[in-house]
Amino acid sequence: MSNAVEPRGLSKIGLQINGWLVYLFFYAPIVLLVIFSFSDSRNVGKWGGFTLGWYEQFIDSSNARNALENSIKIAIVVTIISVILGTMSALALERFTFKGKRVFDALLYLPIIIPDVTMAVMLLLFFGEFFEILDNLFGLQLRKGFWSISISHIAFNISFVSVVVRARLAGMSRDLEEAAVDLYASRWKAFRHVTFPQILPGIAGGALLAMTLSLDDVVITQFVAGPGWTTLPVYVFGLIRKGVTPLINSISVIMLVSSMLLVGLSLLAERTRRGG
Amino acid sequence: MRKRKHTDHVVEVATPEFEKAAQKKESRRGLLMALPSYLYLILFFVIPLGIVLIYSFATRNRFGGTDLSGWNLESYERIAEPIVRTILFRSLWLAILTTVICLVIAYPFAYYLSTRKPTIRNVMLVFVMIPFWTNFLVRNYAWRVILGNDGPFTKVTEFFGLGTHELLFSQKAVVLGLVYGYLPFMILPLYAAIERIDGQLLEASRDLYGNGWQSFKNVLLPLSMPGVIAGSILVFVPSLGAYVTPEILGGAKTTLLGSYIVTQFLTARNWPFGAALSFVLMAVMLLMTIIYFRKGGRTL
Amino acid sequence: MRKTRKLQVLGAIFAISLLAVTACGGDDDDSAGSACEVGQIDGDLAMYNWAEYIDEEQLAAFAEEYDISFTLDTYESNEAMQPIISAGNSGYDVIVPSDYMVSILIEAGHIMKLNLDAIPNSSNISDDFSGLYYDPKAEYSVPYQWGTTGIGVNTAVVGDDFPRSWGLIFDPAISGEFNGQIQLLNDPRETLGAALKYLGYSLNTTSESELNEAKDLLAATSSRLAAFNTDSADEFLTSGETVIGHGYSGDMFVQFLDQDNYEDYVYFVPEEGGTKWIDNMAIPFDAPSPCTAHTFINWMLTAEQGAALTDWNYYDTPNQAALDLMGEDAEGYYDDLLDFIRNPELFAGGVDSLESIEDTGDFETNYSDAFVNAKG
Amino acid sequence: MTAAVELRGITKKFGDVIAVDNVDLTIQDGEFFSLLGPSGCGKTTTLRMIAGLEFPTEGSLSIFGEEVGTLAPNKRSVNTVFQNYALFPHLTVLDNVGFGLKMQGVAKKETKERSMEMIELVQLAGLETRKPSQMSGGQQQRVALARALVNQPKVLLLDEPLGALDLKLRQEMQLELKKLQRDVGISFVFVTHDQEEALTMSDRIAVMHEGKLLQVASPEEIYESPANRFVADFIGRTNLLDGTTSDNETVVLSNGTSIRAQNTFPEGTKVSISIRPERTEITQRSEPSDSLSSIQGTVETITYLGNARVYGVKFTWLSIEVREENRPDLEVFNVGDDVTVHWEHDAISVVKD
Repeated sequence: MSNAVEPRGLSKIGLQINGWLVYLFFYAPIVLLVIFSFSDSRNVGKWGGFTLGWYEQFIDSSNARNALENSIKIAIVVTIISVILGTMSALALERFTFKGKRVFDALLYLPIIIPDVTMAVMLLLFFGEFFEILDNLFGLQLRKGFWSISISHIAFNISFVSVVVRARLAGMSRDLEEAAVDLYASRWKAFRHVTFPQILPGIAGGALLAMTLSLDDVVITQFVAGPGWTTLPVYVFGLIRKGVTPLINSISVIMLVSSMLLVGLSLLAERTRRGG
Repeated sequence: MRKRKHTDHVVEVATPEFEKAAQKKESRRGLLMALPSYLYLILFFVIPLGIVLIYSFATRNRFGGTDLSGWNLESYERIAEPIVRTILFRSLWLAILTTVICLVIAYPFAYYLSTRKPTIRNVMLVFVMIPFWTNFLVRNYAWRVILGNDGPFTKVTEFFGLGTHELLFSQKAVVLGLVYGYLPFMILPLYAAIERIDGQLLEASRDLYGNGWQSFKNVLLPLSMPGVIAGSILVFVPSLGAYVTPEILGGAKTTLLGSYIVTQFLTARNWPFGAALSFVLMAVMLLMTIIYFRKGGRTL
Repeated sequence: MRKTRKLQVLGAIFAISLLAVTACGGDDDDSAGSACEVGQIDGDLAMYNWAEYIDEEQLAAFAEEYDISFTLDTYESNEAMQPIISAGNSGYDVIVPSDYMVSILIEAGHIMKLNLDAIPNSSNISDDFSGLYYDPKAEYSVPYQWGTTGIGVNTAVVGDDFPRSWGLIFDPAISGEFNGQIQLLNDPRETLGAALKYLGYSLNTTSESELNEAKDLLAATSSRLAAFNTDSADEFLTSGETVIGHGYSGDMFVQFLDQDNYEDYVYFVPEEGGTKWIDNMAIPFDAPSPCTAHTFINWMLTAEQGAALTDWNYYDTPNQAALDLMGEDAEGYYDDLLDFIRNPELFAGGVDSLESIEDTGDFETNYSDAFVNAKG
Repeated sequence: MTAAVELRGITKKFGDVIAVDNVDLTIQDGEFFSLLGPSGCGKTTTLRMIAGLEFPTEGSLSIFGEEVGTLAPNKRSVNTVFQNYALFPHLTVLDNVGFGLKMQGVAKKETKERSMEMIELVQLAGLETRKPSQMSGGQQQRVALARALVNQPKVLLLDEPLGALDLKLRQEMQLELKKLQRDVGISFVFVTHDQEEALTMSDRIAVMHEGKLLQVASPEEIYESPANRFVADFIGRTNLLDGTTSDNETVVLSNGTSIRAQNTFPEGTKVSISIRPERTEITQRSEPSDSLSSIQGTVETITYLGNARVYGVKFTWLSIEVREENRPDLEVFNVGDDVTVHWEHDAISVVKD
């Protein structure tokens, strides 16, 4: 709401330089990555003339296309469910007192600090048993795949989303909700018309984070995936063993572009939904 | 006046019993909100974690599987070995260094961001996030090219007559890679915290203290402390467990905690020891964050 | 009251999962594939293979021939693949484990006994691949491709006058001037194995003192290295990051041949001997379509498919019948590669000096500990 | 007169802390009623209970005769102006004002008309498309008022609404609020810690301290006859001198001076007498006077206030403040002058702790 004080003089120049340096730092590898995705040489770092060959190779590979498709499908489902569960957890922790709150709070912290390989191993063991139990009890023949990957991603993303949303909720005064209730809003309507629009930036941040983490995860995905459910990062991880070629760059660029499209589309959808 | 039917039913007169019941109802409501995630995490996190906990008390069998019949503390006893301590302290040092550097870079950046117009701010924020929609591994490989013997970095230092500085395969390169990987985790919460601070307050403090440093130390920093804490944890935690960056940019010449754990699971096939190490790592992280919270006096 | 009930429920869930955990060891099933007949199809094919190790087109050809669909997923290490298969219900029909991993999977009962009657083409496999230590009677696995681990050198920098020995890496008197430009694999067995070979021991030693010697040698060498790295040994050589590199044969060949100055690069297995590795096709114990898997393995063992495989991934084939067909449609590039592979200088100590990495059971931990300790 | 709000035996506990302790209170329809006390006295909690934002632990709370103690806030026909206004930052002024009507399901057209009317009433016409962050504190205050009043509540609750404004604006708003209250004719329940504000605006004031209701009365009565030492001390400036009653006419101060002070306490009760500085007069000491409505002492301090002087006069070891208007006809004293301070005997009130 209020802008921080506009810096003056030397400190202003200092801040500006720092700002530009940070962006330079962020984009240096990205620029390199994009450039060499068009390089006609197996070696990243050696310019071999312009080519679209790596992109063609990507498009020709049904495996790679399939992996991209899997990644996007999973990211969408994971983001939606994690945002709902994470936001509810954040609301429960910031706005209510209930039995077991401390335990819940601590529990939410664990997925953030657990090493991902440990989480991968434990989920691998778990799904093995879980599916067997379901088979024994209900005769359900389940396969690892879309749902086992999504479930695993959601298991760590709930925590990340709730951290981000909580930070936003903590900064939002309770007065607003009370004012809404005082003005004849039911609790649900108070949430819908006041709390929700207020924490929306937090929710959007949480969604971005969840999407990014889902699209970036290798180890956990690899351990809980089933046949046909290789995701793009797992595919890339496998390729790297055979050498870092610009094919990986081109995949990365495609991933970058599809992430931007995904975010752009969801923003657009949000805008049209509001507008109409 | 619009009539509201506010007594369809007789409203109870307040009694301690009623209050208790109401509080209970409210508490139940809170629990109900938490319940889906609570159950979800119990089923898909706590129970799996319990399984690895059991594994950490088991023994690696001859073929790298895990023998669950005999329970023992062997894996935990191994943690007392000097090599584990060396690895732990080395990893802690790197993680703390990374966190401090991120803080120093991100603070002025977040402050600068919060002084921009809201529309520009959002664009700037999105541009912070975009690089991270490329694959984590691939970003690390890109840095390897930049820092490599023929890469842009050496070319720049040579151009400025600073000599040939090859950073690749050094601790410096590892820290650089970690800072790159986790800087946004510092910027976002810091920005959120600084943006909330009332500008008038800063204006007043500028009048009060005159010089910028005093007003930063006495007003801005204390008020943005929640952001500092959240950001530090979000950077420190993954830095302590990092293994991809040390391998790609550090040349795996020294072992860090993250790689050590991955090695146990994926090379030595010693799952009990890997599990035990994970629990130790988690305990260290919990401990460090608790200390940090105490000092900052706030919960996440 | 309520609390105790909650605890009971939790306890029950734990107990169930525990029971299931302990129960999972013994459900290996050797019989599933025994009823399969030649060419029998009992479902779609799901293959779990190393990245870039088979052409999707080749799989597609098989799928078309038998009118099924296929999936191909990839892994980047034996150790990443093994737990997924061992956990059960992986859904894969064919996997490609390396030698020592085959013995582990057999011992654990996680790959099924093959019905060799359904794989008549196994007769195409060269006699060099019979009586393999990890599967002496060839009951569980069929060789897929093979290669070696050795040293790659940039002769433009190092020159041609160097001993074909592991000393090129481990002896400062030989390679001291290239300190900081040498790379070793980031793999305990391969790298300690190289040191053991240099010291004249078996790379499968289970002697503490021999391993200790190797560890000390590695620790002394560690500071002279650019990096420990497994994925990029070949790229480091050609990008100039290193001049002496430790790596896998096929990776080196492909990378060298992609350079304009490929004559500058040499790959060899030192005279003390090096690692020979064999990757194999096998069927997980709970494969959904074991008969399709048998049919696929048999199909891969035909001369045409064996040649097509090597023509695509440039690794050496154990398929004797395929040798004559190889490289038919390749250009000069492939001929160069064949020259490389058939170069007698490749194995300085002769083919017999090669040794396979075997699983050492409990001693594996000693290897990984020694590796970590050597790095410091 | 009908009772707008009635509290009977209302107690509110937060854990072990008693925030409001057995309060009985009746607020009449159409009056401007203030809840006054230092922070933490329970005044805000009382207000929040009327609003429904807290439920009492015990007791009966009714609005226009209907029990509402445990009724949800959105079902009560009262509205609140919050301390920091609690305007919805994401909504325009018009939407903020129309919020309550929208929640009640009033038709869009009517909502807009009534909101605009109310915006005009609080003199914000033309600003209805602004967001709260684009307005000054005073303007936000008006929006908050309009947002509450547009719902035509039976009672309007105000929680220190003027606290964030600077002095001049606050004084303007005080008058405006008072006028507004008269215009709409409903009762305003006004929470404040500023006694001057309460005295200026209220028809009646309730003074609270540590959860207890100390006195409910008109401003005059509270000022002139405080019910106890706390009220006397809290409201305005006063001289509080400790002593003991000797009979119903006299109090003996702790330094032995006897003062005429009518009281109803039994003999020997420890009390304080309260004398307002402006109700005393200071004159040159002429001769010893044995009037029981005066004391003789020495000027110790002088504070110049522009329109008045405040003398600190020491007698024996007590001291008393005397306020004299700055008028040319009144004598000016210096430090060290011997003086007599006297007062009308009804200027004294006797209070117990």
